[in-house]
Amino acid sequence: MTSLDLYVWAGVVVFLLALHAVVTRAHLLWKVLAINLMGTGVFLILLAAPARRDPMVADPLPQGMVLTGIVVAVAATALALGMALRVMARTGSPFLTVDPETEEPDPDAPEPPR
Amino acid sequence: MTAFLVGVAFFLVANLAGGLVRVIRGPTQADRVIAAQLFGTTGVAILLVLSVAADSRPLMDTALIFALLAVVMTVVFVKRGWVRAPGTPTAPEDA
Amino acid sequence: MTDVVTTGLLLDGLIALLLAGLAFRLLRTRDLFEAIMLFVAYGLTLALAWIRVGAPDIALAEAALGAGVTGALFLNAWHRLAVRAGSDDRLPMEADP
Amino acid sequence: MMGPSSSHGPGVSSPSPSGDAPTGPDASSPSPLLRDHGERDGPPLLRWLLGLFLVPVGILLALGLKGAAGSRDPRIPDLIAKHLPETGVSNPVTGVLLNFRGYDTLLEIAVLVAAMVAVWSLDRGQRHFGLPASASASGGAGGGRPFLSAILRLAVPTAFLTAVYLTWMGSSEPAGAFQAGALLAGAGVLLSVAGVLRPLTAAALPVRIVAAGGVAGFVVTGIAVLPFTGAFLAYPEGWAYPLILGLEAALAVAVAVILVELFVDVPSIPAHDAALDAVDPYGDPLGRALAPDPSPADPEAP
Repeated sequence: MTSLDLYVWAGVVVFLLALHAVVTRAHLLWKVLAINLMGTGVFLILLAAPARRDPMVADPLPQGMVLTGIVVAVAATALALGMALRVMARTGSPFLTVDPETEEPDPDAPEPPR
Repeated sequence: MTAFLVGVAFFLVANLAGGLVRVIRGPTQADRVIAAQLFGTTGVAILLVLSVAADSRPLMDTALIFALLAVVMTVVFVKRGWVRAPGTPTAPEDA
Repeated sequence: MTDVVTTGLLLDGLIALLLAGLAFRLLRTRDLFEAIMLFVAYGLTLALAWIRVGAPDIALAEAALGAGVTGALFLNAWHRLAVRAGSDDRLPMEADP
Repeated sequence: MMGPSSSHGPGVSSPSPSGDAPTGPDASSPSPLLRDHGERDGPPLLRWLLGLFLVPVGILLALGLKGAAGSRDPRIPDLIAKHLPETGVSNPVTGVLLNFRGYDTLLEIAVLVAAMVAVWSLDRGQRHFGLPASASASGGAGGGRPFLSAILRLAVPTAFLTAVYLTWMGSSEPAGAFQAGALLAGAGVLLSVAGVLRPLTAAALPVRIVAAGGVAGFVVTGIAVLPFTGAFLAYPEGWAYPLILGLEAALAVAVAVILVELFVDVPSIPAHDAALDAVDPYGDPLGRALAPDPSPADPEAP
């Protein structure tokens, strides 16, 4: 058991917790949060798992990939938030699934012609 | 000496775990923000301690970023996180 | 020297535990504002973890992006929803139920 | 949380049957927009089963990763260390990002531009300015907000200085264009949130030019070195360092602008703004739906 193993375990735990939440939680913003956390779990594994010569210095290659991943994740988060907010503004509900008993039919369906 | 410094860092991280209680239990939004800011300020302290322990300058740079980002979070909270009294439809920007 | 290793292991274990705990609470809580604040805290803790893993480049990016910009994005969305929720939103300084 | 009793708050049946807009002050059940009571989270039994299923998955995953790490020999780090002097920089991560995997970074900044355009097009109503008019009408950093303006005066120049420092040091120390860009974006977010800066949306020409500048810089550099080295983005001998530094500067600015745009274009016009309807009646910015107007998706043409 080394320090790096601890972070691998943390990455696995965070990834699976977030996966569980993505599947089970209906609120769109929690889904966005959970996908973010899944990404960070993957990053943790990616940086902590590979074997290294010097335990104090991580591989430059995974570092470059993770750096790219973090920046892209922020862009994806912004896009996901924008789409989630748009859904909420149109339906007034933070959930993607429409309950047939209580909800009106999708108000977005009849798009006005341009 | 290094062991001592890492021990200090451990103590500071333990403080973070204590601050986590305030983030979770609130009860007001301000409590939560302040407790989240604790992660920033204590993070600065941890990074500085570790930078001395490991004798590395990049850690100090990271501490600087932490400090600057704390300002961003605070201002964003004050401007965006505080919603005015119920029923006011206007933007709280010019509060 | 082994002192450093042991203390370092303790430190890493605590950070890893903190990460897992923050993630757990973040994903289980019902209050959106709390979740966002936990997300910011998670980002800052993750930056510490990057330092311990030996990736200061990532730590810099995570501190600025993961915690700062993403947190601001989420707070912005929260603000938008709070205004949308409008009348049944509680007073800002009031305690949560 | 996972228990069936606690997951059903007082608001199971209280959301208005129209499905739209919390209609009245109902203190016992705040809007599900801000407090998720878990009514839609699916049956608790299924959630528990999924959780139980994920436990062995996690154990297998961790054990597998441990085995994989043990069996892999660290050849790539050695290769990178061996060829690092040829990249013109001494920070291996910068060498990987801008030299060995230059394509990767080129496509990354392209993805950022695409995300910026996508976010902007989600909310076409905000054609001209990202913030409501009241923000800048209240007099910038000065009027009546001495503390905020003092903080801004301290933090923003420091952030700029640090960003330049990070870009400059990126060739030798752990730092670089993306970190600097993120920090600059933090400063930009600060200024736009405080209402000092009234940032243009992604529709504005300067924003588009700067945002595309990162991609364009990469492509132009990649093609310009073709006659000398015969390969796209393969820097000629001796030119690697200045080229990388120039690309990093362009990248930092582009990343900063794109991130600020992502922030500015997502946020809302909280109240209904008739001026925007006149600009783009079908844009349907969130501001319209936020307004108390009962018919947000009005099909009739103006």
